[in-house]
Amino acid sequence: MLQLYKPEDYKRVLETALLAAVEPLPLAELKKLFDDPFDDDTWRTLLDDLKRDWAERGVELVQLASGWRFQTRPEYQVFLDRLKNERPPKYSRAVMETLAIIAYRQPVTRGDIEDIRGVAVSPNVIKTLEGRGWVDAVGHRDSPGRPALYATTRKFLDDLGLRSLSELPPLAEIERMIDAHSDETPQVPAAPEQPAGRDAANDAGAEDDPAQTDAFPAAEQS
Amino acid sequence: MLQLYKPEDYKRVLETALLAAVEPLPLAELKKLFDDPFDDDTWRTLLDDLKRDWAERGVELVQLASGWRFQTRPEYQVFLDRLKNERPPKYSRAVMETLAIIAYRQPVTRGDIEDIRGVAVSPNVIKTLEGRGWVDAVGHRDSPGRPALYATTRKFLDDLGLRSLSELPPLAEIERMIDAHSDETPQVPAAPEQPAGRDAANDAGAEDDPAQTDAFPAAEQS
Amino acid sequence: MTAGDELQKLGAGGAAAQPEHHVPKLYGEPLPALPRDLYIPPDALEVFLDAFEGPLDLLLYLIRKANVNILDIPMAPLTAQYLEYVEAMRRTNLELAADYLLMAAMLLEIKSRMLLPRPPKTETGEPEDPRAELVRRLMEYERIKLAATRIDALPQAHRDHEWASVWIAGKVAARQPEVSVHDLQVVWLALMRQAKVKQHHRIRREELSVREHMGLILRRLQGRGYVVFEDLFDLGGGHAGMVVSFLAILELAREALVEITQSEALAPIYVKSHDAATLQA
Repeated sequence: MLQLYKPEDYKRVLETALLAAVEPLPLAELKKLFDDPFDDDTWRTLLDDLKRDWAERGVELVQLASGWRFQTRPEYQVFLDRLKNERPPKYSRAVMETLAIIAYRQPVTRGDIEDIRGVAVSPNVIKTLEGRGWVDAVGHRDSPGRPALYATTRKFLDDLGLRSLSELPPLAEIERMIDAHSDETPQVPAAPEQPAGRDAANDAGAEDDPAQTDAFPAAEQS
Repeated sequence: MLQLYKPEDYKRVLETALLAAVEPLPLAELKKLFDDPFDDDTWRTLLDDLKRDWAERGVELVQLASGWRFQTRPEYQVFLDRLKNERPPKYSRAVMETLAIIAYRQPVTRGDIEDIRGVAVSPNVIKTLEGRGWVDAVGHRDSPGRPALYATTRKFLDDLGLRSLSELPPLAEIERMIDAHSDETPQVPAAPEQPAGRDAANDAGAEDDPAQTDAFPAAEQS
Repeated sequence: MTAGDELQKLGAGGAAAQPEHHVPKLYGEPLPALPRDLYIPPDALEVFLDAFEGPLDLLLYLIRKANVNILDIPMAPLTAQYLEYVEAMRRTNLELAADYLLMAAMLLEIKSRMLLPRPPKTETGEPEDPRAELVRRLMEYERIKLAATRIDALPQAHRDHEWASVWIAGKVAARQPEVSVHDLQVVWLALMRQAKVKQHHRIRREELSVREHMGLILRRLQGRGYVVFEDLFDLGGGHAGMVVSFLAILELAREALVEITQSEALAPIYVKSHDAATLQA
């Protein structure tokens, strides 16, 4: 068995384990690597040191919600994309707004999401987010129909490089942005830009609402 | 977009792509990374150079039939295994005792081992240790049956992190411990302790001492 | 006059009533530019509608475009303009989500309540503005809308970066039991307890290196016939090493594991293992 003597030796093992890991490794897991019971400060030093070793590389060591992991730097993505056969999904506004509502207002039901967005939420939108492993049902609200309550997952945080929900862009800051915008010019996106980003399939449910045909005459009367 | 000027820059991109790849990348695939049409010799140099960079690490760049990939070195496997949740396999008590006897009393024959353990030693026990490359036959004793003499190997020392057998826990210390114990409570025979950890098949002979059944009636008469 | 013009005029803070050389003001502040026209060609309507996520999104657009304070929405022109869009959509037979019509009804309701005289002040304070609920919803939706773009801007796995995933070479290899020196010590201790009863084996630490060399010498003798005595010494081990090797050879001889021969005094001493002896015999 490989003998570890110097700090360098330990760092090599740590680096190897982190490069080979298929998911982020929490400190408690990393501690299993060695018989020696290092204290947390020593571990911190070891990890910081390793992080520095990779500072000038295309891959970086990051700390995420569920632990430590090596990931490629965004500047290199343009090259990596050339090796990919399929492009990553570009989420529609419906999906991103639903995600934002779940992220900031969790746990929420589909009804809550519809209240905030002012439109029906297609089941596909939630399925898309569940399929990515970013949200899941964490329970049911004790109200008629016992609707499912959705919350974001640890994978959502990991995939977005966040250690906790508190690292989301703060809403207070967003409100300041809104105020700032109000003082200047209208910021609402120019109409022709929008349809390009839309995911037609995800929104189909909302647009095909059968209630629509009934509601139309009512509007005429008003 | 990241600009590539020096060979180092290209190597970084190549390294990043190979570290992120989930399967081996053939040269034809790697060529997609850069707009520059390098000839095969240049590619070979780039890859060999990268391989050298990783020569002292826990991960190595290898060329397989299906392409190039980074993979962990076998010496690091024992550490990676610790991160899996499954419990490590354990050697039976018979194997461990036999190993200890060979380590401390080498060279020894199977008969010597049986003398010390007080039970027959299954050939499988020695085969297990030989299969691990920890013991081997170094000769034969010139006595009836010419039994093989076993000793521990260099691999045994390496695997246990010893530079020589003299680094095994000193026996003088062990004997002091035994003496200390003997002074306190009677240590022999620690019947309840022993059978629990025992390899039943190998030790069956010892537990079925026929003398015991004979002794019983005698005790009743007294 | 279209509802759009009406909203613009209102949004401009009654600028039309002022002499033309006056800078138009909005809520007392000078307006840098007049709000743009809201007219959208009918054939662009579908694309236009498609750009909105629902009635709240459309309303926000109209309000922001008219550059009016969201906390003081001019309900009449806004409602008129909104209804114009809904009507236009209906005329062009666009499929229209019920949510848009529901919003139309809500706007009309707010508008009509605004026309009624305000109820007298209650003990709890100001009576609620009929627009309050709409404003609250619009602001919450705008927050979320911006939050969504902020989240979308965060680096995202597989879009902006990949996970490093080095192949684990030993994945298929069966896992071997781990043995530590401590394990051996524990086992040996237990064995010695038993051995002590039988009054066996007095073993000293020094003997161990001798035993190690016994194995080494046997290994060296393996498959060979007579080996010159001197060749069995490991010169790299220093004096201690020489002594240990010598003791190991003597011990091997005592245990009849090797045969030591010398034809006459001062002649070379040869050592061979009994193993080799029999092989040659």
